Amino acid sequence: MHFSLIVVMFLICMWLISKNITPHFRSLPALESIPELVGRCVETGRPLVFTLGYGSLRTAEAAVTVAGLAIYEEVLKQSIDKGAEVITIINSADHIPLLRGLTEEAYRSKGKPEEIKPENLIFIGGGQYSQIAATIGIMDAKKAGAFVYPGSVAGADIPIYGEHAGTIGAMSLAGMTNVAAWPWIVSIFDYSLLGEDVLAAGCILSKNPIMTTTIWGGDFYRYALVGIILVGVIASWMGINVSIFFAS
Amino acid sequence: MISTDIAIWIGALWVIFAYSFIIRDNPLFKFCEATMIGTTAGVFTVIAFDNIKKLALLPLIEKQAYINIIPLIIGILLLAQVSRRQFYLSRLPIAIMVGGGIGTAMSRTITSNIVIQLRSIMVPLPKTPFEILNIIILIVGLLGTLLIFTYTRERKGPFGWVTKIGEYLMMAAMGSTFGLLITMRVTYVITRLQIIVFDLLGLG
Amino acid sequence: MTETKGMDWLAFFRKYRRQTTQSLIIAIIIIPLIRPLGLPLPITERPKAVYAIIETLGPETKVICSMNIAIGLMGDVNPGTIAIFHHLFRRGVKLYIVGFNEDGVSVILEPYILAAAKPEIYGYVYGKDWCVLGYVPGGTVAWSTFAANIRSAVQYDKYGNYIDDLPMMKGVNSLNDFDIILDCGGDHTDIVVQQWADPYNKPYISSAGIGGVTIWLEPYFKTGQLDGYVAGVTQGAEYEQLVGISGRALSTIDGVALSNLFILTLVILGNIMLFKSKVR
Amino acid sequence: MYPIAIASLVTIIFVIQYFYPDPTLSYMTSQIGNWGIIFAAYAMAYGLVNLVTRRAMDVIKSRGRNLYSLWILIMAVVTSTLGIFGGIGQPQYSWIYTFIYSSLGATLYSFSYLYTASAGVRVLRVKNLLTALFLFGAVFTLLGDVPAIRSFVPQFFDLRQWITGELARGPYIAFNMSVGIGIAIMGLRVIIGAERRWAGIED
Repeated sequence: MHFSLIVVMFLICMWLISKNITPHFRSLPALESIPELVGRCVETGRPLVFTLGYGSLRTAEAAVTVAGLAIYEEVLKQSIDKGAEVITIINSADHIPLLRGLTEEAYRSKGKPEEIKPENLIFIGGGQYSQIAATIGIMDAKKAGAFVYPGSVAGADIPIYGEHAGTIGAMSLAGMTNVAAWPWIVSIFDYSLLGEDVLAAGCILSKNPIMTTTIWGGDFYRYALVGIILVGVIASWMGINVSIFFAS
Repeated sequence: MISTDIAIWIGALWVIFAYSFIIRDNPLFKFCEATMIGTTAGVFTVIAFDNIKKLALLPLIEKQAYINIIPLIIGILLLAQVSRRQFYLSRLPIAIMVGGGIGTAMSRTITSNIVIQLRSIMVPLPKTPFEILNIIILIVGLLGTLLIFTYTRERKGPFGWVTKIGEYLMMAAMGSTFGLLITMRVTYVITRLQIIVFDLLGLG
Repeated sequence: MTETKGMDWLAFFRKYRRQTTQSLIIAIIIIPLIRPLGLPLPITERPKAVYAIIETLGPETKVICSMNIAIGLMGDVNPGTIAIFHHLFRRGVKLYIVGFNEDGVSVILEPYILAAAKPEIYGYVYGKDWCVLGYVPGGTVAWSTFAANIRSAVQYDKYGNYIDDLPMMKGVNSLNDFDIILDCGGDHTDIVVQQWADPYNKPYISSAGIGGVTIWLEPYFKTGQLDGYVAGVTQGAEYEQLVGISGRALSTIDGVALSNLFILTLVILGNIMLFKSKVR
Repeated sequence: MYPIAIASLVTIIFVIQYFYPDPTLSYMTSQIGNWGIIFAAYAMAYGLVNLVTRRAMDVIKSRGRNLYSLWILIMAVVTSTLGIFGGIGQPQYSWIYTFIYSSLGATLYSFSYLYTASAGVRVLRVKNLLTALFLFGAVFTLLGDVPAIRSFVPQFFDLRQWITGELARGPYIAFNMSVGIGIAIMGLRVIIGAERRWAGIED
């Protein structure tokens, strides 16, 4: 039963990919705010601080970390174009090769490999305690103009970053899949990407038709779920036992 | 009675040093920051060495588990990041980690995030009007919020109305979590201040 | 004159909002620590349920306690846990403590829990009436291994004694040999239910943080898979009252109450000012 | 291209093992899980070297005046040396772990409340209907959690229970489902090899 849910999703996506139609996306304010964030940094001459959090790639946090890379790439490319400085706080040792690879690739593709500053990729040891100390410390010392944090978080420390960015006048953007962090990023951060938003961001930014179509597949899947919910709820209200379909 | 226990003094000093950041950034907080970064790097490295020892080296030596040679060798490729030309080699261990991480996330998510949630709402119609109202609020909130995350459709017409209701209920739900967590987190600060008031100064 | 002075204060607060709020909060929390206010505290249903369950236990009962408190949650979970320990020691039960996270047994248990609820005071002897089986690494798998065969997961206790040398371990081989499960920490109720409580059909009580109520505790309590819980420092203080000890929770909840009221006051003032400026 | 194929293969193994447990597959997944821990350990070793060299360069460049970098360097080297050569039970290492790492960590963690409080004052304002509802949820939960108020007006506690237990339930189930869909689709993208940024390949 559970596995068939994945297979159905796979088939929907494959069918849509074979149709070769590029879907139209509604606007996501947080993604459209990236030029504003970068522009603000350029205007004020302050750096943009970026972090992916402390989710290790070998755990389930890999999903949001991989998704955060798309936002990193976008932020970095726009910053290179407009001339803003990006300071990247790395807080899990396995992010080092990913972020370094992407940074070098981005500078090279923009034809400015000489502008790479290795000292702007700061490794701070790992774990949430050092992330708290180092992030607010670096934001304060470098007078950050914007703070971007798509990645994993335990949930308790997220208000610190948003509120600190707010008090030093930096604009902030966060994207998390951890449901416990959502109330904070919705209220405290200037722009937020909730759960599926951050996972889909990479596809919306991408020009690859396969990537964009998978998001379309996800929407079809969502409509199917809405159907299942309506039918299942009404059936169980009428006294039919539908829970056997959802046994674990 | 002021305590003479050095452990309590250290705990209290950390509180004073770190909380000085409330007024402004200063060398005392910078000291905390540097201590934390350095110690964390040390602690995580020690845990890493312990993991290699327990998972790979000890079984290899004691139980002749020769398969453990493979990860020990592939892992060395991660050190290829030092060189720009051999950088691509470090992608192999990363690929295995990403595959494992995404595979774990993907397989569990169907059961825990979708099927169990579906099961929890398929209940018989309750008896009292208040409970019926509650379950209607539940279904409306669920469908409205679920449809907010649709990407390929503009929020217009009846669809827009449903997502609008979902958005309102979503904000109320998040507000309640906000309030709940404010209450919970005050205890973090209270326990820290108890170190100074109770343990160090012996008041209260 | 007073009018302009008032405006100055407002401007100061706007400019240094973070600094003033945070300093005032700390001041407000310290006052009840030094001088407890003794605000009234009605006892709610959930702690009463746990109290009733522990009241039925006797000297022959074997309690398996999984100690998984995270360092960040100490303030919230510890008071309730300490009160429950007092109650367990008072009933004279046999207590087996084991940990499945890195900090629970190694960092928190002795300096914080057992220093406040001392087993010796109740005449407990280590190895005969209580023991610490130490930290079992390995996540979910460790829970099921431990439940199926304790000796395959643990050979030595926390202090390096061979567990077969402990008199109380005689005849204790799997989770079937215990009478009740107590979980301290409470952010993995699903694992305890799936690996311990349901398969071995044992009563299960929990001491947890308040953040877990909506996600981890209440759903399982409603289905009866969790028999009772004490969540957060407020319910911890209620439990202290039930047991009749004066721990730290009572002075803590005064701080919770005052700081909540302070934030509410600021929120109301902020909204009034916003409304006024809109009207103008 | 090879990292993408490998990641896809590993993902497929994990998914199939989860739904159709089989001794061979479960042996493979448990081995790969262990490998991940070992790789992460290697990455951490590289991270320590990276941190130490970067900080040492800072110290040398500033001719010893960058005391913060020097202190990070000392703490990192001392902690890791004690722990690696003495083991996790080494007395000085466990002293550092308990009285520096845990104690300072818990203190820094408590900043979360201080910032929550000052942020609450800023964000709990009625600007439109959405923020009004947010404020409604937050204020009544806060009120219900003050025991003194609860003993005078028990209805506040009932209202808090209703908001957190009933009103918030629907949206939270939807949040979980939506994250579930997002992660499953992300997994599909890794399986079909469309998600390539982590491998440094542009699309």
